[in-house]
Amino acid sequence: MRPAASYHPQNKHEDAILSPLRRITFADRWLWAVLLGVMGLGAYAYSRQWIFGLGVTGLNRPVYWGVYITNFVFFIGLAHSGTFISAILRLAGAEWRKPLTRAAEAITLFSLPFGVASILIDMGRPDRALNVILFGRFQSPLLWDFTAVSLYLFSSVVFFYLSLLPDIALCRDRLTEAPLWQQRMYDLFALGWRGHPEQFRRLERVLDGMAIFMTMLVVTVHTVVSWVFGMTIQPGWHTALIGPFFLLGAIFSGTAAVVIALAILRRVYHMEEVLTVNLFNSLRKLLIVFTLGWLYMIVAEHLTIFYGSLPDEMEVFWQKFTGEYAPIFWLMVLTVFVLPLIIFVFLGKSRIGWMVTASVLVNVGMWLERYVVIVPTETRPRLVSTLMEGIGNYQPTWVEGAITAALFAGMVLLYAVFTRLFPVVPVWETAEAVEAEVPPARPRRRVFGAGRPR
Amino acid sequence: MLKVDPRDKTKLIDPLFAAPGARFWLAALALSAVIAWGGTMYARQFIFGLGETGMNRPTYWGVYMVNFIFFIGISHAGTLISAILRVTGAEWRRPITRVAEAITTFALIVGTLQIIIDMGRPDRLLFVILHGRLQSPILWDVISVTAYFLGSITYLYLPLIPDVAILRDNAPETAPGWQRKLYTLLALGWRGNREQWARLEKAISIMAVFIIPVAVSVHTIISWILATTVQPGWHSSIFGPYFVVGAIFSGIGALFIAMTAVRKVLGLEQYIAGRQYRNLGLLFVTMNAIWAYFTYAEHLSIAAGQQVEEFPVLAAKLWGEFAPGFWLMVALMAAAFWALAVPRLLPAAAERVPVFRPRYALASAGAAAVVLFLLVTPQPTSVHAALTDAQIRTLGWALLALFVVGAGLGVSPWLKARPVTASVIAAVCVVIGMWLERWNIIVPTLTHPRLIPYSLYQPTLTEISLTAASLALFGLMFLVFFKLFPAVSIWEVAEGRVIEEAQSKIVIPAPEPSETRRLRQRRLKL
Amino acid sequence: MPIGEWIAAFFTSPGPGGVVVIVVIGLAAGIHVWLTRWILRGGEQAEEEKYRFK
Amino acid sequence: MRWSMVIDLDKCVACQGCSIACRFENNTPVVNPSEALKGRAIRWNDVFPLPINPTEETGEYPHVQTRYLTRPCMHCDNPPCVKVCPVQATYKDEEGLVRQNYARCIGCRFCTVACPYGVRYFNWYAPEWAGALHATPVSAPEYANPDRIEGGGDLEGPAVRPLGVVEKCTFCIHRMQKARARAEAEGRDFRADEYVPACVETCTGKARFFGDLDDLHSTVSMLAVSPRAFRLLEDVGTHPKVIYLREG
Repeated sequence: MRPAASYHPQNKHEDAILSPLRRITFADRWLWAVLLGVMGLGAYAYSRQWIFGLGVTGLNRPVYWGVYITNFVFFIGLAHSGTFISAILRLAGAEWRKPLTRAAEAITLFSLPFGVASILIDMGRPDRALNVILFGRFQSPLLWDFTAVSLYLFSSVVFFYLSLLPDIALCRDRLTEAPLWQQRMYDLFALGWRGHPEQFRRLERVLDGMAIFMTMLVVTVHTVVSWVFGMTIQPGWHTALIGPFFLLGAIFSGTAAVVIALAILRRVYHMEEVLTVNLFNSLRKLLIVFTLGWLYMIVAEHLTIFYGSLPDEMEVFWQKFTGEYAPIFWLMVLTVFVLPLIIFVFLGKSRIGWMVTASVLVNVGMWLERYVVIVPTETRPRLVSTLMEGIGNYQPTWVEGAITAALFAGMVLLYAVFTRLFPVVPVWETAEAVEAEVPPARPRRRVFGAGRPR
Repeated sequence: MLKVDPRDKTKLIDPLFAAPGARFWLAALALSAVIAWGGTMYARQFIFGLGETGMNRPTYWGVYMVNFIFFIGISHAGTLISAILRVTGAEWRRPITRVAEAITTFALIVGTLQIIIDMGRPDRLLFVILHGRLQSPILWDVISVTAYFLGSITYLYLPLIPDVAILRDNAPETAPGWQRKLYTLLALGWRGNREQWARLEKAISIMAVFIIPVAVSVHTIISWILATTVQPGWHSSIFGPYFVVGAIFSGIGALFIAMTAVRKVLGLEQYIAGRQYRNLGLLFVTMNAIWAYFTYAEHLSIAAGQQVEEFPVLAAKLWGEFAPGFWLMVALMAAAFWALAVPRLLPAAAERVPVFRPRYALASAGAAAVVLFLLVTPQPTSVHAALTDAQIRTLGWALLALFVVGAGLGVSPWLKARPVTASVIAAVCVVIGMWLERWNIIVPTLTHPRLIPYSLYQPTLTEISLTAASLALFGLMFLVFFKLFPAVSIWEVAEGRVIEEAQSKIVIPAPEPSETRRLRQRRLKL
Repeated sequence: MPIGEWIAAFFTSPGPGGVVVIVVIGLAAGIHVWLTRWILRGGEQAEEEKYRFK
Repeated sequence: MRWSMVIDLDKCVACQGCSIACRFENNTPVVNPSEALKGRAIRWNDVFPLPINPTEETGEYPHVQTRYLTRPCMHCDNPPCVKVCPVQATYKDEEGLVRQNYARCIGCRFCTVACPYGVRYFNWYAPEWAGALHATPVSAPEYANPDRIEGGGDLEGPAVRPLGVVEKCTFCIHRMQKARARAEAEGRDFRADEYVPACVETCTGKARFFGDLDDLHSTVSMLAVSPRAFRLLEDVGTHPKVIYLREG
């Protein structure tokens, strides 16, 4: 039998956090409808691809991988936002993370499925997807991907759910006016959570333990994703740096995505005093570091290639720097490094609008970066003649565009619906956060009797 | 007149003015002897040329280059510990910043020395300035190392100023005059009024932010000296971050050793306490993991590519003539990880399990040694015949691994009881391991060139004694420096005390029951 | 020790990777379920004590 | 046996006969011109000019110098495609042939991006035979090569490929199996010189040789040690079993 009263930590922002759950506005329904429409278009495009084959895409020989694989890498990268914010920062003991953990983890949760979907969409024979289980060769990096990503998806669901548990119980007890099915859902998912201090203690311990595990998973997952390229011997792909490089880019884009999501939530749900500007400033510091780190990585990568200047490598190198992909490449540099750095360092401080702008730029740029890593290598193969008109270049078709749009729409839709059903700021975690007394500004004046001139 | 906490005065200030004891002179003498011996060997090398060393064609770089990278790597301790921890505002850094910054400066001096030792014509050192080509990574290196050196000297000196002023003001009457003069000189007339404190703080924070990118650039560029060539095994884009991570890693190791030495010799147990070891140990384990990740990525990409020039280098490391060094490196790193990670995870009740007893550790260690001996040494024919069988050999290696793990488990509680010893063991393992890592990166590639017959490289007495002399010089600088200056930053520690007592007022309320209706009632209501 | 052949064999030999996948995921699932139940059991005895006499 | 092919570039006249013969032997689908312009044409046995992507000057008229290369699958000893296949749809058999199982391929196209020689082709649409050659998709025209290598859930060789799978040169493995069957029927051992792929059979300049590398007296073994012998992209560590003889 479940005990009578269930405990809930005191949180002065509780009503502000729960208010979005109490009503679903007209605008919401419109948003959902539009997103569903976009997804429908994508579904139509995919049905055509299923029937007629991958020929309906712009893919060709030798550019066998294009937008789909780019989406795959990008979504998986985006997914690292949540794990980074909540797991790695939890390990690092950064208290400021607490209000934004759930918003970040939700990004993880809702972008991972679309990363997996991108792979399925990219398959020429999706009907044979089961072969991976039946005849899987664990020597193939694709199998490493399969394992790591599915494990990651699974564990992040659990991680997310566990940290959500006390708040579901809160909803169960507070939202008495919610429709019946919703209350039933809360009651079901709360698993009879009573909020006993012992439960909280155990929850914290489990979350700490899982944080370590999730951190390892983040590293593994994105390294393995990058090794799909790194384990081949293709010029531009076969580089040992690709793992850390992808990893950094992933966390980078993920953190930027968190900034965007937070800003929107803050504006739409009026959570100004919950999601304070200081949060954005802390994220800003992180993002500055990531921007510099990204520059470091990309310089290390290309300087090594350029200085060694092996002919095969240089073909790809020049494709990026001066060739057909120069516009995308330099646009990428602009949107990932130059503009964000300027904005974050000089304009961004406690100005959310600027930070969101920069974050959008970063995410666009990171998508372009994946694209620029994947495609130019394929357009300059060692032994495929690219002399003939049209060979060795790649124009995505509307099908790829529509499917990509649908993926993003689906992610946004899930996110929007989630924010209306569950508190998007963890009530129980923020409840713990208590403003620390600011240490005296210049304590040493009290230590040494200073200031007395000789 | 700057006041100072009496605890600090007795522990930190008074020893500096006491006359150096016999131990000091003995150590100084021994170190100087080694240095003198190295000096003579270098004199020979200077006169007769680099032929004195074991370097040959195509092994044009040897121990000196390894030492260079190694010492520069060590030098990252100071920056990373004090600068990064300053920037992130980690309070526990305060007692060890001084030691860390000293390591940085001295390691940089010794490391730069290695380059000059390695030069065929050290007399033409200035040509680097006169005819320097900016296209050459060596020039980048010269620039960044110089910048780093100047930066770290400043960074060592700035926090030293208030301490020197404190020494100047608190010198006992018996203090020798030259020492007073020295402090008065170095204190630059520091009076410690608000404005000075504020400016010093600003200067230190600026230096901290400025020196981090320099430090990163230094080791990246050192790695690019190798990576910008097209030599198999060197031409890898991961080298930059890989070297930086390794540098920080070995830096923390060196810091462990140095701070423990200072702690033991000067008896600073209540300054450099368990907290420092615990947090630094966490940092250490993290770096260990990252280092392993990079190593794995580097070698896997070569193994998977299996390109005809690259693979022989990897083969030489994995099971060729460099295998002992390589696997020793791996073993040392694993041991370091074990020594710091496993005891933390060990529950207190573990001692009751017989496996976790030192004597089992000794037993299995002995067994492991025997198995290893059987596996690596030529055997009488009967055993040999058995060992030629691949299965038997594999079994042997499996047994070896088993015994090693057993030894590790057995020794864990012992380490758990002695965190400082465990840290030092791990640190020694890592410092040796990182030297070996640099060796494994530089030499195998050089001995497996594309178009020159594979060759061998044996360091000669000259190289070995010069390496020893470099280490001795490193130690001597420490000895002298910490005889003259406080090993713990007095004012920073004092400041830390105030901040801690200010922060100790934070309270976190436990969850309290909030008014909710009975859940069963709600069931009825629905 | 023929590590080289092992590497080559590893990268070119057939193998049922699906088994590994299923095992890994299954293991994770078990662990997670167990953890969740462990959390929820937290403080059960105390609760029982508290409500026995009510 | 280790099947191997030797191509003497001195004798090759770049007539592309090998390509045509291969196409008809293996029922390679024809793609319509617009698709071909996208680079989706399927030529198991490709003929293209060297250098692939001319970076240096190939000569002023009248001193233009053009070189051609014909390229079947290299059937590498260390095949990058086999390494990366997630489902063992492509594999190296005991005779060193890199084979492709259409029935299992999931169309992830990892092998196509991993192969440095570009010998692997993907069925972007269901194969069809355009114009006069037209037949209903997926079923071959009546005059198509009826040889099949099927059974055990495998689908190989000239069998008509389904939509969305990868295909490649097989050294006409179906011919080898027929030769084997014949030898078995006549109750004698199968000899390596009992079969050659279609491209070798048709080669105008008799520039192609086929045989067993294990047999030290076979033509390929002797040509393999010729001072003119070289292999494509030797430095990428794939160890091809197709050996070229340098011109001049």
